[in-house]
Amino acid sequence: MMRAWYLVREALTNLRVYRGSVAIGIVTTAFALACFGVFLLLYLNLHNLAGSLQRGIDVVVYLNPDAPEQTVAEVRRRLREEPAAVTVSVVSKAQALREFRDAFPDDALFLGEMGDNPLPVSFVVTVSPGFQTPESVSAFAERVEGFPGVAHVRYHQDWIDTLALVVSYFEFGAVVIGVILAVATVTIVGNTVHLSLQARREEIEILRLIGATGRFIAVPHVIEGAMLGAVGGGLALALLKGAFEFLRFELYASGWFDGLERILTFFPDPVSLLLVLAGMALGCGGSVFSIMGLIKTRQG
Amino acid sequence: MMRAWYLVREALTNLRVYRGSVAIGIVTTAFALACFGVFLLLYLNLHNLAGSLQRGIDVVVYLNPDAPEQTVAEVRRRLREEPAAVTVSVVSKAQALREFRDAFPDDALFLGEMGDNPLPVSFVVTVSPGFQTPESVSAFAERVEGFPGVAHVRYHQDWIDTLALVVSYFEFGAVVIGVILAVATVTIVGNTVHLSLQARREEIEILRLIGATGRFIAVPHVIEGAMLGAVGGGLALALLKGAFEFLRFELYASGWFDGLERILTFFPDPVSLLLVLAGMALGCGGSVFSIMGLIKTRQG
Amino acid sequence: MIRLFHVSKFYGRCSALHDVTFHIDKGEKVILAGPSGAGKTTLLRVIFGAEVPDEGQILVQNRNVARLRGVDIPYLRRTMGFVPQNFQLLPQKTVYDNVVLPLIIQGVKRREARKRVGASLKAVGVEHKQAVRAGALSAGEQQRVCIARAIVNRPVLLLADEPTGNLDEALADEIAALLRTIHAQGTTVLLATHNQRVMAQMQGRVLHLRAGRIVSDSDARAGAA
Amino acid sequence: MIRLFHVSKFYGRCSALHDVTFHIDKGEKVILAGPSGAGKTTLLRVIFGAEVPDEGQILVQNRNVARLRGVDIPYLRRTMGFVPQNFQLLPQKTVYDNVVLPLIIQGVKRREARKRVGASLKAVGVEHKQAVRAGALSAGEQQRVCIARAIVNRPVLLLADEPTGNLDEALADEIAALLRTIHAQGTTVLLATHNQRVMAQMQGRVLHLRAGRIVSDSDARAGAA
Ligand SMILES: Nc1ncnc2c1ncn2[C@@H]1O[C@H](COP(=O)(O)OP(=O)(O)OP(=O)(O)O)[C@@H](O)[C@H]1O
Ligand SMILES: Nc1ncnc2c1ncn2[C@@H]1O[C@H](COP(=O)(O)OP(=O)(O)OP(=O)(O)O)[C@@H](O)[C@H]1O
Ligand SMILES: [Mg+2]
Ligand SMILES: [Mg+2]
Repeated sequence: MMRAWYLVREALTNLRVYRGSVAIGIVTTAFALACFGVFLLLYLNLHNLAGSLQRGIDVVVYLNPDAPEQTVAEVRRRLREEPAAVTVSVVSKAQALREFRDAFPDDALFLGEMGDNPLPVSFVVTVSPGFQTPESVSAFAERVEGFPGVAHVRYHQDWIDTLALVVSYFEFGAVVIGVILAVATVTIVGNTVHLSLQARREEIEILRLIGATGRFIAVPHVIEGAMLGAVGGGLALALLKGAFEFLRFELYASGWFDGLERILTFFPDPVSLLLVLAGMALGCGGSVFSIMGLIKTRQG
Repeated sequence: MMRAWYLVREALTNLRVYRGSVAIGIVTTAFALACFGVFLLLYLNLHNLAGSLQRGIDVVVYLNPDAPEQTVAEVRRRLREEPAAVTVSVVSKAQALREFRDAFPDDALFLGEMGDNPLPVSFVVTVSPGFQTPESVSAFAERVEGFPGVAHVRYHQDWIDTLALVVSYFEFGAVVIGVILAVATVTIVGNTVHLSLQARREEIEILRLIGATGRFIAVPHVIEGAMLGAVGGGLALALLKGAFEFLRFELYASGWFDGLERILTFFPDPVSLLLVLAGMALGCGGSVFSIMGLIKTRQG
Repeated sequence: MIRLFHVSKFYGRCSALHDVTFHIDKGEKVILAGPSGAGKTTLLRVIFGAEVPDEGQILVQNRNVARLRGVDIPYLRRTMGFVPQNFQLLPQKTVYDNVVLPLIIQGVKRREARKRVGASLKAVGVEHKQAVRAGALSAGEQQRVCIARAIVNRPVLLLADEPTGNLDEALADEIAALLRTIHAQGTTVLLATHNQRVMAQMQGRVLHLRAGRIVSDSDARAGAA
Repeated sequence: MIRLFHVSKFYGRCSALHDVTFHIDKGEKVILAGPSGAGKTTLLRVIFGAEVPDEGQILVQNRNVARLRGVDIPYLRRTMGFVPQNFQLLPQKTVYDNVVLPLIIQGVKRREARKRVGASLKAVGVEHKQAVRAGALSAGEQQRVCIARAIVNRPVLLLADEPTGNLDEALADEIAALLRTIHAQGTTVLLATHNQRVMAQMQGRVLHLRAGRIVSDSDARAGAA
């Protein structure tokens, strides 16, 4: 009883007595974790953004310009039956002309000079999330191209492929940089704990002198490390949250990329908790590692 | 003489005796500077990329579709006289049709069905670097629109404006993140030096006992800090260079963004040197700061 | 209690201990004498398991100290009291906290612990400094606190390294009397000292060390309790 | 040389020095006696500028130590030798490097420095340990190295705090003789000690301290050189 109480009290005393080193440890942990967190946040949001861009895949089905009403209805019915299609909307010849004019104002100059509207009827098909891989989309497009009356199916195959490639490269880079930052964080925090324990070498020597076991010596330091790390993690979280909210507000105020501030997300709560726990684990791990080194090295 | 020699030798001895702490200091400095360096590199290259995109500003001048040969020659001559125009190339009606077909294969389906080529002659004007600001480009475009026979002048005004805005926002974000990282680097390195000096408190006390001045005590530590920081900076540079070359090779091998690996640049030599000097300054500064604290606190 | 067989300890060219063989029975009272640098501290540290000899065997309470695993040494130490020559105390902790620590480690009840610490501090005459930081004490006070810490857990074996070096004659006499009392209560005492006066007062067997060798032993039999 | 006027130093409720007034002339040889905790170390540290008194004035070589700026203290200390009670040496450096340090600080030429260090170490009898790490020495050896370091720069004033605490009688006699020699060469000596034998051998004026007060002074005039 007295022993358990002693160990906890000792950890608290250490936090107070070595408050200089402890503050340094907390700040270092916080900065290191915040660096890692900034990166994680960036990754999370870019990933989200890429995902939301990829989700808007439409397949456009052009009919022959001279297709009769009946064919239009038939194609529409068959498209509706396709499991990959979520919504199917018709773009009439008149609508197509309007859209073409809006999209290509320069080239549309001459369209007005043509007598007849040469643009065909088309369908815009939204692909269901389950079919949004490049393979499914192209299989779907091929099938639809075989329907009678369909002239041409267009979808942004290249664009999708490029985006997928960019995302995969980005993820590769993210993992590499993430690993580097994680290693840096662990190293920096571990070293900080190590250095602050160095100053207590004599203390450990004296404890060994009066018959303290390695465990008895280590426990207060490990508790201390865990507390330090948790506070550091919390501080990092607070820093990140503050910076994030500031940035979101700035984006909102500037309005230059409308709606972006709504896409931006902070960590979900479990990840936030994990960041604090990571700090705790780092502090704990650093302490265990350092103290073991100090305890094991000398028989004295 | 003996004193100067002592101070240098003392710094070297410290590096050897406290090689544990020194290694920790070097690794921490290297990691912190590398984090900062990765960011700087990213910034530099994105800045370059944005710059190179912005440089490709073309202004397209469309003539009336029915403009006679003579008007074409006249407009060409006047464009050539414009100081903002570097190169002026003609796109004939036939060329325009080919390009339109390549660019919009879907919409081109029906162009083939049209009897006459409705596309006008146009000029592509490359804007000289001195006139590449949004204001100069729009002034130039307005002037050209007044030439007889010119139907329409197109240039990516929106695109240029957006890019400029993105770049300025990016630069703002870059400065913010850069400052945060720099502060983190300074803090972490300073703290590392501080902790490793803590272990030498007694040594300093003893030196004071025998009449050493603050300067005598400080100099070896400052030399030591400078060496440590320089090595850390060098290590950071090596890490960055290695990672950079690896990434460039990977990009080259994948070939997905052709030519990007040629746009990517590492720091120019002066900046590389600056990174090493920054490490040195950090180590030096951290030492001075810490040692002053230790020397000043006690009269003993 | 303690048996040394041909123990040697070298530091470079300097041999701090050279072929030392002797034994001390349970309940003996032995004084380790010898000039500065003779190897007294080294000998005590070897017995305490703080230094590993280069040659020879050491049995302390029938355990081979030199071969003991690191994790077992603390348990052996809990049966011993050690007064180091350079009085090592935790400078930030109070005198009370320093002295109570061996009892906390051994899991002694709080009330019992408080009683024992009080008695120990009183025996060495620093009970009025209980609440003071150990680092703030004068050298002689620190030395006495170390003695209090060494005897607080009623050790079977007490090793004291020059415990009166910073004490005046009156206090040294008191400490000598204290050690005699502790010995009378059944503790085996091994005391390294230069102080002729303390040696005379202790009235024990004297082991003379010089340059790492035992040069005289005032008869092992005569000194046995 | 040294003048104290109503100097007091308090640590919480404990008054380590209480209204201490005395003066020591140049060339005197003074012994500071008193039981453990009397305030001897505190008094020496106050004179050395390592501790600031709470009340009173201290003149050392006509400089007001308590009022001296931090940057001036090192220069005053270079004229003094101090043997601390807890022998503070740089444990990683060799004995030679420890003793030569005050000379390096003062910019003494290398050849001259080597000669002086050799002589100092010889005087205290540890010249055979020149190349050994100071941390590896026995307590008595460390104590003697501290004495060597204090006298190597031929100080005007030598403050020694219990310099024979870890030495046997023969060595203590040698150190007492050494201090007498140094005094004869013109150095003012202030020695704090418990050791009756050393006191007797030093044949100097005795200041008796008890609980922070001077209780007796064997006449300032009689002891003056
Ligand atoms: N770690 C070490 N490295 C090198 N030499 C050492 C070490 N420890 C002790 N010595 C040497 O061994 C010899 C014996 O040292 P020890 O401390 O046992 O002497 P001692 O009898 O306790 O002396 P004292 O009375 O001065 O305390 C000394 O000459 C010392 O210099
Ligand atoms: N920093 C401090 N904080 C609190 N009390 C102190 C401090 N330094 C000294 N004291 C107290 O002041 C008193 C005098 O201490 P000092 O070290 O001067 O005694 P001393 O005469 O040198 O004793 P010894 O012979 O044991 O060395 C002691 O009671 C000590 O506990
Ligand atoms: Mg010894
Ligand atoms: Mg003292």
